[in-house]
Amino acid sequence: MAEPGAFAPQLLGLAIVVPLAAGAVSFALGRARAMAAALLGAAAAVALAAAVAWSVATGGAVALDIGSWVPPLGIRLAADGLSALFLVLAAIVGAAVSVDAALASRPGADVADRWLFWPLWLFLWSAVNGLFLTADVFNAYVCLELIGFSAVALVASKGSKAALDAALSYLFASVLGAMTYLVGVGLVYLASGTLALDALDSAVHGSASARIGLGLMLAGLVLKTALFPAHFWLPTAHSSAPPQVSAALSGVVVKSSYLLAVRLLVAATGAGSGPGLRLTLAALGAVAIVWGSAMALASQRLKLMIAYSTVAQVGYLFVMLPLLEERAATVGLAIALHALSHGMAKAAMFLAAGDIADAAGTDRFDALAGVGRERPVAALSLGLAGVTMLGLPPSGSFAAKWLVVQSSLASGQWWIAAVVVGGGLLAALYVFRALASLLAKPDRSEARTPKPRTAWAALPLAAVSATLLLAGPAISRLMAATSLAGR
Amino acid sequence: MAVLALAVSLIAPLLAAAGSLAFRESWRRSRLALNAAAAVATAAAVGALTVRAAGGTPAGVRAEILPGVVMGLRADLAGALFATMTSVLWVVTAVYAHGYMRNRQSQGRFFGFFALAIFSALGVAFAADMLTLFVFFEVLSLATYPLVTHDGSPEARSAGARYLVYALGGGTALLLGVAGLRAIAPGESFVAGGHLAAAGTAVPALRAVFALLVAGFGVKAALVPLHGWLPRAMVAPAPVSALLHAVAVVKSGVFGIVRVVHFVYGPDLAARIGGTPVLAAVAAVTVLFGAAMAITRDDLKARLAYSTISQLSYIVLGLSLPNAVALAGALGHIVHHGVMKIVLFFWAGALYEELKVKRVSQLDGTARRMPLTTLAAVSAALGLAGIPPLAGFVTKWLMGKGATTAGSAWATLVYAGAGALAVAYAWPLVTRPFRRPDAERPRRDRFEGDPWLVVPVAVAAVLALALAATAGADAMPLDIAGRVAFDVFWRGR
Amino acid sequence: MSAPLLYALVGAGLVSLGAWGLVVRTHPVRKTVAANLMGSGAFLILVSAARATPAERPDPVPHALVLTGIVVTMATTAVALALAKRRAAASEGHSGEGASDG
Amino acid sequence: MSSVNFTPLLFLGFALGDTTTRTFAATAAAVWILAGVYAFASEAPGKRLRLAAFYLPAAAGGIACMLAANALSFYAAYTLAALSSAGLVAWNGNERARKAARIYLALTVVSEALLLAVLMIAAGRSWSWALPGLREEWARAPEAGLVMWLLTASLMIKCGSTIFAGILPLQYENAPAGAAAALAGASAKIGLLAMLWLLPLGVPGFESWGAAYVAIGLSSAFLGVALGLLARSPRAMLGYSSASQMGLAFVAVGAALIAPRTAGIPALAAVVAFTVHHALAKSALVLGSDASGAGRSAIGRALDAVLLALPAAALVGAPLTSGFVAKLALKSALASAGPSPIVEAATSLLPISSVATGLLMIRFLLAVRRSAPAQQTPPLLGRAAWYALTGLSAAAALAGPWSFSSYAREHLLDPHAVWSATWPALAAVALTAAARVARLSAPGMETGDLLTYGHDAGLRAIAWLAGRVAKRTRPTAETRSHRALVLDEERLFPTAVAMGVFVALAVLLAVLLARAG
Repeated sequence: MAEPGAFAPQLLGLAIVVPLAAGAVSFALGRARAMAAALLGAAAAVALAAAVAWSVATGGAVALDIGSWVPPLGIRLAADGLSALFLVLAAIVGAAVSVDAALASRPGADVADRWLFWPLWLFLWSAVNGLFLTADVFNAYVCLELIGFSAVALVASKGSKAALDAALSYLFASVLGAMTYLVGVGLVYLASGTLALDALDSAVHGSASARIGLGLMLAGLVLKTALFPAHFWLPTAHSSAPPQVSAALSGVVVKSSYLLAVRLLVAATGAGSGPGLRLTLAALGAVAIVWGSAMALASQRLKLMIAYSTVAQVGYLFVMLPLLEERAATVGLAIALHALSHGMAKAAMFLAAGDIADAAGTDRFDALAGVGRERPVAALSLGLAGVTMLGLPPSGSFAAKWLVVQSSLASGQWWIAAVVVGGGLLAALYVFRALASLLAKPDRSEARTPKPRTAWAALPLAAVSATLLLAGPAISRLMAATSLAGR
Repeated sequence: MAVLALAVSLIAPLLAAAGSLAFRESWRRSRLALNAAAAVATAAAVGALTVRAAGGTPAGVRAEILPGVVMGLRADLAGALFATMTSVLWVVTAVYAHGYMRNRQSQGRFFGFFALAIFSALGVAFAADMLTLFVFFEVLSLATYPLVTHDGSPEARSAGARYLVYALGGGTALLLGVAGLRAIAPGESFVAGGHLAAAGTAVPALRAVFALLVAGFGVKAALVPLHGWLPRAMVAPAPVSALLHAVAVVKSGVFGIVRVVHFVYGPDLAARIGGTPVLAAVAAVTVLFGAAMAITRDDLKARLAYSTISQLSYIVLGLSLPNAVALAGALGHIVHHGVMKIVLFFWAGALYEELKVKRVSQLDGTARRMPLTTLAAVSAALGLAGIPPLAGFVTKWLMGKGATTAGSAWATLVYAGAGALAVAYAWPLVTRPFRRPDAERPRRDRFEGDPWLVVPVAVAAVLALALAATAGADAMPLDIAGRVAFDVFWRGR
Repeated sequence: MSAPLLYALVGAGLVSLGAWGLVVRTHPVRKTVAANLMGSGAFLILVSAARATPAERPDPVPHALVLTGIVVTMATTAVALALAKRRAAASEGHSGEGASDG
Repeated sequence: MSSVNFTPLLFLGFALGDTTTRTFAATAAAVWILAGVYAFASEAPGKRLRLAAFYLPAAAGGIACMLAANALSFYAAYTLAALSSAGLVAWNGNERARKAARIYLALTVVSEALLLAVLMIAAGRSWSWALPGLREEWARAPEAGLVMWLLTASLMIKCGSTIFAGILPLQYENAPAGAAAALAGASAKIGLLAMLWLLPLGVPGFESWGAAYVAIGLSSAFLGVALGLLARSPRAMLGYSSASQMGLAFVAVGAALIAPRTAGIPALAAVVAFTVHHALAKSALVLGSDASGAGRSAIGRALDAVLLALPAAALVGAPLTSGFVAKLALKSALASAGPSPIVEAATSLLPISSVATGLLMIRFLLAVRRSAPAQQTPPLLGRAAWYALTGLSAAAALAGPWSFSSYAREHLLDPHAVWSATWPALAAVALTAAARVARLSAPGMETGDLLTYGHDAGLRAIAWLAGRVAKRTRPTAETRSHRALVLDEERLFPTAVAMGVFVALAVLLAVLLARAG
């Protein structure tokens, strides 16, 4: 059999095409067998992601030129350690979402049993995989738009007025972001004549207009990643979507544009951009943490609280950026750890919230007293995910917090350590308010009609994210195959 | 083989936790069996580890979790001492909890988090370096939150919220402290007598890290400004306040301080940077404050809580004095106080369960109704008050004596004064049950309490008396404490 | 000033006009029109980029990009209008099936 | 790998020790046993178990204390005796007894804590904590001054000197007769033994402390008698008389401190003689006050009166009694303490204190005769114990000189010494007669003194403090409702504005990058 490494590049192509094909097939099969086809596709996607991760871990970074056109003309797909890890994140969350949607589609369950959910969901999955793997800037634009369309459709799938409003505002926000990104791409191409990501820093070095283009591209991605102040669309969209969709959106989609932003930032550093850019993004990140936590604490509904918590946690990812220059390896690992553990924890929280809202009829906090006893699995998943939100050991975000505090102490930027540690405490406020209301003794004792559904998919997700520290060695081996240091 | 024992001692409680959570609510018997079996297995494993550690070759394992971040476990003597106490008392408490939680709801959740708390306490005991200790320390905070807010009443929720604010605040200070420590000494791991002694780093940095670490652990060790959560956490069910708030949780705070002062800094360096003198002063204030407050509390568990605050600072004061006998007394007191205090909390729980008695003023005549439990509680209360020759006095004597040899006679006065206050708050517990009750107590047919509650109380009381009787003998906690003190002060040189 | 620069500037004008419309207007249809405007502006910049290279024949890559861009903008308009119609129907009739608590 | 050194099992060790400790132990044993016989004989059968629960540990502690070999066992026995005696003091369960027990317990716990501090410091300064060498160790240690203060305070409380005089009458009045006799006879003597073991008697350099001890002794001697004369119940009078007698022991020890080399041995002899005399005489008196004159024939009552008068006379120091021997030994100690103003004052004041004690004794004897005879006469066994104790007290007068003080032996029959012992008794009788003629009767005073008033004030202070503290830490009734600040982001940060801000951000990023180049 061919030396396993040789087959690796084709895996990248398959990782995008297989979910796409499965989506198309499940659409074609119609209502009856859509779910079955989709679940098959999901399983294949998970296997492919694992294969890619294995080959990157053993053989280092993998690249594939589609149709063997060589860049700058052809589109190159590349997978280094970081993108492989994000691919794995997408696979894990994807599997959990698919299982939960399958469980939920029993009659009388949440709205997600609309069969159109399956094809849209698989399109979203393949677009996300595409964005993780693409090394071509314009191809990234196409993936961003694909993600936008399927996400908007999924958000609107509930059909209620609130869902439609949220979908519209999400659509226009993503259009604004994508257009800004496109203009940026145009300017960069105007000046440098290339679209390849890794050739970007040398291309951009010379001309000012190319750097402006890069700035606009970064701005577009900042909007797609919902970094404060460009976070306005996320809370309504994520909290009014069905739980499975919000889990995927908050867990994975937000991270995909962030990964591209990090690649661009590395290119910009290569091009000699001063610390100003990073400090601005970091400052916005710090504000995002405070703002997100405050709004989460102020929100009256469980799902809205979890959505705002995403805004806050995205802030962490940007606060670390100024440290990327001197200590690329450690901060790269921190980014991977935080993204992975937050992605899984946030997906688990949304799935659990869906189950709790199902049991209590509404997800308003004052109506949740005693639900914790009816849905122990959901309450436990919420608790375990809370461990990650707070960045407490042994969760992955604790490992990230530890690395960030260490490197910020070493590099003298004290304030980053303070923000990261303080953020944990702020997260404690809203997480434990939610838990306390769940565990409270119900004052009125009329028995609710317990709907036959438990968040079995959420528990493993939350458990893995809460103990990701133990997977430290595997993650660091994968990250060894990544170079985030600017040339 | 030794690493196997280490693994068993940590995995058994984890399995018990997972099992208790997974079992259906009605499987009470099997849950008890699971917990009791796990407790016995852990106790056996810890026993084996203690023997090995006493033989001079402690079992240990180290791994590089993240590049440049090494964590590890090591069952040295000091860790074995703390772990022995926790695991032995867990066996007793598992039986007691079974009886006590009989007619309460969500018992699966209770036993699950209870076992998880034990797991993290054992982790704290066996941690080989400050980072591992910090990780288990935080898991301990999390595992005990649902136990404090178990019955979901508004007081429990507010007590839980207050507990969290303190625990997370302390955790933050600890995180920064450990990060600072790793910045100063990257390859840090515990060495008897301290490994920082050689480092030539700036004193202000050493002082800052010391302050952060001690503040972080001080929250759980209930040092005065940081003690607010303990009396309020008494709203938790009796087994929780017994094992956790008198033994595992608070002692892990004190154990952390032992590790910082004697296994990271070393007594001389800690004294040179002015760390231990300040710590001794804070501990002295806490000793007197806790005892004084205990006298005024009429609620039984609140009184025991403030007594714990005071007695914990006996230990902190003892370990911050540069003298081997004082340190031996302090480490011994960790075990002696734990056993005595658990008897009193069991008694408080049994009193509430049987006679709905919560306050000291309602104690009159309970001896006639529950003679065995009351007898056990009286022996423990006398020990707590430091009446010779019981367990409490033995360690108080060593700490007091060591204080003078270390040149700070004021500390001896603190111990003597606290002893007097201890008699003041313990005396009503000893005499009131024997008084004739003025209002006739509602006649309950049953003579003694529920056997599930009485047997653990009796066993624990006998344990406390045994500790006193075999104080000087080998292989008993005080002897192990003596060996640890010998290592720290003389082997370390 | 050379033709490509002129077109690039006009493109930039269109982009800012579109952005302004997208930000200020609240009615979904107006916002969709603004989005299209912004798209055309971007494509104009791309087309001018093709001419900017010194070679005599214009560089084909930007044209490919524009083609894709047009397809995407068309799709966006379609989705936006469909959602707007569905939302209008939902708000008048308050029928909106599955009007579960958002 | 050796461990830090710990001594034998349970850290405790007891030994017969030298003649002094043996004498102390013998006297304590005699008193505890005989008083015990009386107590159990005169107690109602139903309550005997409860009496044993308190009496036996107190007896065990009292006797073990005398035989302690190391500091730890001394303290353990000391605590056992002190705390179980609290049960005896609170014996008859009424509010007055409970208050007395509370005061007694509070003071005992304080004195015990002070003693513990002393022992711990001393043990801290010496490798082993065996009692014999302990005082030399701490006398030379830097903390000597501190230890001296602590030890003095502890001894003053235990022996009821000066302001703490009230602690003894509290015990005698509230305990049952037999137990009161035992407390009178043995429990205060533990304080004396503590003096001999711990005070730096042979060590030079504590002269000023010596003078202080003599002053304390004298003041408590006279204050005790004064309060006794004011007391109403016979047993209270005996309590105050014990307080004053203890003062004399302080004087003897003070002499030893002033001149360690010369007055060392005679002072030791004086203390031992004094202990034996006072233990037996006082316990006989306490038993007598309960047993004598109980509804018997005239002759019987007269016999009882005589039996009562004997120990009373001994207390006054009448010739041929154990008190006379003790006084002689005390005089020899003072004489050998060398010329110093305080010693002169003591020698001259000594006889006057005998006069005062005489007055008190006569008042006590009259009070006993006047007090209503006990309803039922104590059983024969009880009376036999009383007789035995009185006999022993008399015998002590004979055995004393030969074993203790050589000075006492020479001067036993010396007319001058005999006269100096009899005139105080005669003067006392004369003064009482004169007072009686002048209808000058001392107002009876409730056994309230400094202590009881202090106790009530203390309780009120603690209650006030607890009230304030409780108010501050009482959990706020309504838990802070989680009324989260209801904020809707749409009002706070409308989407249009947000989008505008985003565009501005895009421009900012572009500019930042452009300038960087």
